[in-house]
Amino acid sequence: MKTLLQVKELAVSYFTYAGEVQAVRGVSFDVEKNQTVAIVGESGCGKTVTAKSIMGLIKKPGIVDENSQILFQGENLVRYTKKQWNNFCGKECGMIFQDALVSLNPTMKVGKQIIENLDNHEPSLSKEEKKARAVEILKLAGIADAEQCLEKYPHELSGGMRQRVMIGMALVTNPKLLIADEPTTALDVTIQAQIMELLKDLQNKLHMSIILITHDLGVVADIADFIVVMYAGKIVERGSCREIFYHASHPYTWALLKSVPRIDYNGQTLVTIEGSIPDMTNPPKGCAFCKRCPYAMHICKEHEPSKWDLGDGHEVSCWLMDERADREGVPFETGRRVGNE
Amino acid sequence: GGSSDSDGGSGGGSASTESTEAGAFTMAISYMPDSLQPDTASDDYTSMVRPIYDPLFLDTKDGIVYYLADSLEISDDGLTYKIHLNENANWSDGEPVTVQDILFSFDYAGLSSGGSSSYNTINGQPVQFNAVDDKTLEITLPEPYATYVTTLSNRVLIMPSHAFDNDPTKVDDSGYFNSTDMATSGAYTVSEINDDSIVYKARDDYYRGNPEVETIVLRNTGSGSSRQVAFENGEISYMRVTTKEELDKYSNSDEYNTYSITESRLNYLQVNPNGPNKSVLTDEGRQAIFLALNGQEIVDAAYGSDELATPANSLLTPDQVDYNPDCAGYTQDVEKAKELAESSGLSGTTLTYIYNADRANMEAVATVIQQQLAEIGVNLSIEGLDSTSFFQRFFALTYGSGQENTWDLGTNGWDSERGTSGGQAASYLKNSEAWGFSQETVDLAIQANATTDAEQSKTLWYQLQDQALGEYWEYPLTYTNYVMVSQKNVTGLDASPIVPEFADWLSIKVE
Amino acid sequence: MSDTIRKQAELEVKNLKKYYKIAKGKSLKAVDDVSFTIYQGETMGIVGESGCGKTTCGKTCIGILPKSGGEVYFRGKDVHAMSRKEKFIFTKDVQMIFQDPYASLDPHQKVYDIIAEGIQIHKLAKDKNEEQKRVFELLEMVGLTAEHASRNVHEFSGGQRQRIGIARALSVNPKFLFCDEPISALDVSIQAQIVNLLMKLQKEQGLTMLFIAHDLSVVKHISDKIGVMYLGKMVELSDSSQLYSNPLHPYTKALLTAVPIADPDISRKRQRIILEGDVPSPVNPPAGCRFSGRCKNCMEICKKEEPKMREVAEGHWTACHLYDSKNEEVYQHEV
Amino acid sequence: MWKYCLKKIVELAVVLLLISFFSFAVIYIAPGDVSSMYISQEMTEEQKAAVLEHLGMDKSMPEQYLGWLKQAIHGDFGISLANRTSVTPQILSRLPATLLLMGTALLLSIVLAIPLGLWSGYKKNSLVDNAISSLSYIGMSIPSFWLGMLLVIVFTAKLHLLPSSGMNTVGVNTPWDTFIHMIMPCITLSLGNLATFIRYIRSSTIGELGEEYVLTAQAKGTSGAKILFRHVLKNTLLPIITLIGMNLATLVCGSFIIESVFGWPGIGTFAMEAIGKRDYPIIMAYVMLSGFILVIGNFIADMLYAFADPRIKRGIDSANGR
Amino acid sequence: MEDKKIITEISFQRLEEKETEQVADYRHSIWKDIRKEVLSNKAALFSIIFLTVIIIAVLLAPLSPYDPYEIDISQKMQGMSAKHIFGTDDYGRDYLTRALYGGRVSLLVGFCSMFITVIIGTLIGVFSGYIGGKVDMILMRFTDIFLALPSMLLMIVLNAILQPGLVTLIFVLSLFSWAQVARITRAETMSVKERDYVIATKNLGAGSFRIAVKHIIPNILGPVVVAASLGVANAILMESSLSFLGLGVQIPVASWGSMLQSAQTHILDTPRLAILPGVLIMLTVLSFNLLGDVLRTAFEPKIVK
Ligand SMILES: Nc1ncnc2c1ncn2[C@@H]1O[C@H](COP(=O)(O)OP(=O)(O)OP(=O)(O)O)[C@@H](O)[C@H]1O
Ligand SMILES: Nc1ncnc2c1ncn2[C@@H]1O[C@H](COP(=O)(O)OP(=O)(O)OP(=O)(O)O)[C@@H](O)[C@H]1O
Ligand SMILES: [Mg+2]
Ligand SMILES: [Mg+2]
Repeated sequence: MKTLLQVKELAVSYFTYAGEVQAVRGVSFDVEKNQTVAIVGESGCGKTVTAKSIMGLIKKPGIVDENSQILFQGENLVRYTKKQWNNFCGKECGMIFQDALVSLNPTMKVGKQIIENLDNHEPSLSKEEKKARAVEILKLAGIADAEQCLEKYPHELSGGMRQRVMIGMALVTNPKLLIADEPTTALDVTIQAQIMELLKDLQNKLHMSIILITHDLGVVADIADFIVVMYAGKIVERGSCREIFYHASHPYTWALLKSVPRIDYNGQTLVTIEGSIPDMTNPPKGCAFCKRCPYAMHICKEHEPSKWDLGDGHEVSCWLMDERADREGVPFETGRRVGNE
Repeated sequence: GGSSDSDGGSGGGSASTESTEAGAFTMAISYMPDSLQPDTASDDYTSMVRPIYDPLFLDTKDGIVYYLADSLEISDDGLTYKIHLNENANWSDGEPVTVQDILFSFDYAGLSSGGSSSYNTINGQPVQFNAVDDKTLEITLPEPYATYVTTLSNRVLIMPSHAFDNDPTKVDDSGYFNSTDMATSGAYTVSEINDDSIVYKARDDYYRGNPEVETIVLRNTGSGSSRQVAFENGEISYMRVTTKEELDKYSNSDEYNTYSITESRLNYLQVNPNGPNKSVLTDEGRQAIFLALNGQEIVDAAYGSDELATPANSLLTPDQVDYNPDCAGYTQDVEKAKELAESSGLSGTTLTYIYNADRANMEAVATVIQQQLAEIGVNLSIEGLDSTSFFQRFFALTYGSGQENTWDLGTNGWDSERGTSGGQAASYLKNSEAWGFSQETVDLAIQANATTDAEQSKTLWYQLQDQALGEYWEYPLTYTNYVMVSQKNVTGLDASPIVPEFADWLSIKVE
Repeated sequence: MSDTIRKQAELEVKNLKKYYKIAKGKSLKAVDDVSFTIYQGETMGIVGESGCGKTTCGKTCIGILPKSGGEVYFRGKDVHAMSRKEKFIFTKDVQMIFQDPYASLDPHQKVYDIIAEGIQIHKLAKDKNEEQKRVFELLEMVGLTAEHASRNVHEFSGGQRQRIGIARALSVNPKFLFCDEPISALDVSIQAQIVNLLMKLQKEQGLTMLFIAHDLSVVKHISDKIGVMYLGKMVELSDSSQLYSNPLHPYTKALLTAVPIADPDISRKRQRIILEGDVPSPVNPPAGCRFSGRCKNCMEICKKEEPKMREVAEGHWTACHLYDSKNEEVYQHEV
Repeated sequence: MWKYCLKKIVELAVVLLLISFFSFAVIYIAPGDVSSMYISQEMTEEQKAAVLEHLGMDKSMPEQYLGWLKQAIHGDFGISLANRTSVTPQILSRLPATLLLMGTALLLSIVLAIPLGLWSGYKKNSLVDNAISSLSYIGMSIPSFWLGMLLVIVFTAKLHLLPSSGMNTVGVNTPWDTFIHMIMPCITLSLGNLATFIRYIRSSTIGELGEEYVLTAQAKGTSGAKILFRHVLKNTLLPIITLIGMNLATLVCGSFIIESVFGWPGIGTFAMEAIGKRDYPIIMAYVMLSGFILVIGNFIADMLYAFADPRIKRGIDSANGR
Repeated sequence: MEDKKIITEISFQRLEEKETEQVADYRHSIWKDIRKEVLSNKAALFSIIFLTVIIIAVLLAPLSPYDPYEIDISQKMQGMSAKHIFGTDDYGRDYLTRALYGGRVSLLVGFCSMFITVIIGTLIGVFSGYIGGKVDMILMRFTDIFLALPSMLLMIVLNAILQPGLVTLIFVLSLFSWAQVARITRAETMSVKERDYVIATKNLGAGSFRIAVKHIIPNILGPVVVAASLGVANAILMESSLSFLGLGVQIPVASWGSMLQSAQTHILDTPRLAILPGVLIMLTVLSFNLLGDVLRTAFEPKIVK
């Protein structure tokens, strides 16, 4: 079986006193072995919640819908007990977070925090073996003086180092899947480049799958195999890396691609997306992007678009795919795929 | 001992709540004394050191009771006092009690009050001492002074001079009176000084006989209601009762014995001649105040029972030989009081009233007086003060504290000192500056106090009692009783003529 | 250079230094010897990694922070030696837009009060009516409506808040605008709105701008001229097209290749220079060239001597020993 | 680190100095003084002056203060005016009882507060949490002397379970006996602190549980209990050290009232009497002692905290250039 | 498909105009937010109701048919009855009436000393924090000393030394509590004055006064309100302690604390006398504490996205 993880119709809601926040509304995607899947979308669209669901980290008042399925090597994680989760997290799947400083326990030495992962999952190892493993993984993560690093506290490390420690900590048990939630957002471009290189490198060496979460399409351009674009708790488009970058078919993806100035192009005016994301306590009836979409049609307001499969796993949810749609001025990259249904 | 409740339920707990060893007499004290030096400060303190230090003699209404001294002879002119000490009187370390000890104690008193004490000075003139022999002392006064008997009796407690090589300057800071080694002259010796208790043990070489009670425990019981709780819990042998509710409760119960002993104490209301409102506290003004008061009501409201206190009719107490039981006192006349208040300009003013909050029932008295004066349009701003601040204000002139103009009315009490002399009353009536009495009254008081003839003394004092009241400076409020309740197994508490000192420790028994 | 002579210098920064005292006898050299000139109507961008001193530099330039050395002239007047009155007028001419739209608006004020504050302080309106008119005008100018004026700031999203911040800055008709990473706290989809708005306003109002960002693509998009800072030093200064087409300093080169490009083909093919290690602490900067520790072309001299800023090509300045030979005269003179 | 220590010690000395000056000033200004205990109406002016001179009260306030200070530095707080013996030994002899009570109360409140606070925070908004929180709120709001009164009524007067007051039954000098006597004062004294600590630990636990590093630990498969004890506990409890230092004040002041309610033979009751008697040397000594306990408590807490929390320790070291 | 049918009926025309509504359609101020939060909290609701009731009751105390001071020996120590709901005290005065009058004193002391404390503390805190530098250092050392003083003890000493009474009580209580408030407000001021919006205002040419009044004070109001609420609680507790030691208001006026003191003598026979004022103190203090805590959470900065 090549597929490592299948997320099917994942729905997560937070029940706050302001009402039910439907953070994730039916998200489905697959992660193959050794593959890097990027989840892209702007703040609040449900990326982190999706990732947390896979790790069983959704806490009250959040509730994962019972009908959701998260199949890891065929096993449905949604039904897991606490104990099963504890065995799964760290062992099968590691996770790193955006801000490494707050994600590390400030009063515990880095080494102890790394070794804790081994304590949890490989208790049979001796102390020395565990330490050796920690040193080994830190070296792999690009920390030269790994031994000394083990004895340090998080605040004694620089931002890049911390993120390397986080990566080492997640990978020390050789998990099959690594979830990286915006691992470089807090870092500078040069450090970001280092970390992304490192992830690529480690993937080659350790043969794991990666789910990479980011809001910047540029970051994933050279690492992702497959890209999932989320908007307001839903997937609006997904497809292989090339498909998304070169044959994007959803107005939101276009905007994402065009709204950031590119260093290699000159003088284009930026495409803007007016407005802001909808209130998730009361998601719109039709397409969630409708209000901000320059090509919105009446139908978009009323009905959720269904999925159009454009082949090779490229799927789009947009009424523009319908052949009846008013496509005047729509900048499709290739007409071929439109209305392929 | 112990409470009559038996609570076998919880082993450890009940054991500790029981009173101490059987046969022990436990007294509650409200603070731990700094030392057991027989230097007197307060009534509480006096009762604490009483078991271990005997006075020379006590002056009571029924005559003189001898302790360390076995005779006192006063010459007819009232100038020469001859004291003879008991041949057997001895210290607990075996040394005899001698005249040297008396002189030493007087010297120390003089030293600590900056030279002149009431022992060695009378009206500014020195007193002569002459040690006739080891056991006989002759004292020569510069002028006749009846109160000197009292001075020598109740409150002078003799210290062992031999412990200080006869040098009174060594007493302070010697720590002698904080140790169990101190020599005592009373029926007991000090056996333990603990953090919150002191234990006395009976002497077997006491010159007056052997006490029944082997052990006396002084136990600090804290403030407020805790003494009552401790008593009911059987932790202490007796306690004073100050409210009618308590009195009723205990006298109706057959688990306790109650005793009522006259305290020979006068509680009175004083008008301050130097107060901030002295301009309206004219003869008429003071009269208005005194006529507005109702002594019986004060007793009823503040004490609730005649057993605790009775209205006073004179500035002397029934325990004093020269007390006039028929003295008229004051009678309430609200109408007249109102008129006088109006005419004197008193009505509508606010007077500052102070009382000693450390004394039982005084707050209640203040509350009632406040009410009664409100009737004639006089407001009282009442301040309850702790003893020290109270005395600094009330006796501002004596203390030189400069606070004489901080109060208008005040209630205080004095121990009349019983017996033959005018006692405290005399010293008040003699002081016109502090207490307002006229010169005639002052002269009369000096005259009365100098008289050694019983008949003449009575006449003068009867006259003085009426005359003083007629000047409207001091309102005699109450004669209080010291009401005690003890555990059932304790007897003999009332055998002592003076409270709360239990003068005769030999008569107390604990079964 | 006849072009630059005709242009009027709006802001002249000469050897600006700003040290923070962090402990007794210790200082953090946040900005060390930085010089540049911004001409009227021009936008200058400053890029650099976090903590390299961009904000400090900008704030010192507009007098919000006191300087530690050097000079800053705004229209010929020394910014740090103004009288109270001059300073007051200066605050009308020079305004700032902040990085964090959440922290830069007083949560207890209504939008109206925030925007009207500058007008009130500088008495730019004759009466309430005029003030109101002006506030509404400003709101419209930044893409909000008059109806928003009565609302509280916490009802607005980040992008809208940033617009309010811009309106506040514009309320006093400034001539110079210092934008401190005005978009880095915003969502990708919103950033473009703000960038477009700023560019539009600059054109309409003839503003001079100092624009700070750590995102090179944005800076390139918006600026005429770019300075690259590293650890408190300006390492390269040039107009933007030249900087991107022909970066000189090794750091600039690395920085440019590190910028992600949203195009897998280009991104995967291009040669990236991945820098080793992290930015050293500005408290104990390395001796010599501050970049020496991470530089692939590091030479002996780099560790000993601090390179001086020199003009390598016309209008293209850099501080790097690699280019010493091309400018032998200067180099020899210095040694 | 040592530099930091030293700096703190200097600060501490300054604070103590100022406390002493302040209290001296208050007492100096206060109406009514001790001389009245020594001066009587019968004395001549010279005698009065001699007494004043003997007491050192003829000098100006700064002179008196300096004199006092010089002695105080040598541990000599003068002579009690009431009983004319040295103040220092008197205070010292009562100190153990107070320290025993305060120490036990502090210990009791810490020992109880930690598990209760953690539990309550961990089970946020559950029944247990609500119960513990309500109790701690009541504990904070109840006047301690009143609680003491109620306890005495119930446990001594009605149930006859515990002794009403004092520290020992006379003649019984067993630890058990002292323990029995300590129960009520201890409960009363510790309740306020207990409540404060519980509430603090609770909210701190909730806060820490919401921290991202907890999520990281969970992502490593660490179980709930392990997270609580390995990660959260230390971070929650570190600030408690400072809190304890700060709350010493409550203890010192609380012991003052509680000691007199329960007749505990400590310095509280002693000082209370001294206040009644206007025995200023004792009051001064007590103020200084309390101030000293407070300041030292805070100092120790600061130090412990700085040593225990790696973040602060490093911050201090780097500020000192190490 | 059923889906298709509906679709065909609906126009695929572009939407002509976009709704410009960009702002969430709820309008509220922070204060309203806080009100909502406070009112939605059961504990806070209880506190507010209790405090309202007690304050109204205390204000309406003169409506009681009984005189709180009039002694009537015949009515001494009456038990609870319809006539005297909480019975009478040892002078025959209606106890409930006295408790209400006592509440006036306790609350007055609580509120007054809180006001003084908060005003002095805030002024010093804001001044010190805003000016900074040497002034700050000196003021804060001064504050530190007040914090390090054994305050309860000095309160007792001072109260005993000064003429006891309402004014003294308020003065003494305020004297030893302002430092706490000053500390809090200083810290808040320090943080607020470094915030971007203050820098922005400064950069608009605003003077210190304007900044302090328009920006700093409104923004530190939250902690100040919290401190005020806890301050009242603390003052009432302190007052009761001092009154219990006999250092409070003077007779015939009573506060809850001094009522407790008087009740002490009768505690074994008539515990009722000690229960009522004790419970009143406890509930009032509890309410202020609860309110303070709820306000604290309500004022906590919320992430608004
Ligand atoms: N604990 C929570 N309680 C209530 N709502 C929550 C909670 N966590 C997340 N949400 C809501 O769920 C939605 C999705 O949040 P999520 O954190 O997944 O966004 P994201 O895509 O990761 O955004 P970002 O880029 O800011 O990290 C948001 O609307 C958020 O408000
Ligand atoms: N008030 C201050 N006191 C001490 N050091 C400071 C202060 N402000 C900034 N610094 C330090 O000065 C250096 C430069 O800071 P600055 O904020 O100017 O950097 P920046 O380039 O704007 O970074 P960023 O991109 O993170 O905003 C940093 O090392 C920072 O830690
Ligand atoms: Mg996220
Ligand atoms: Mg910055």
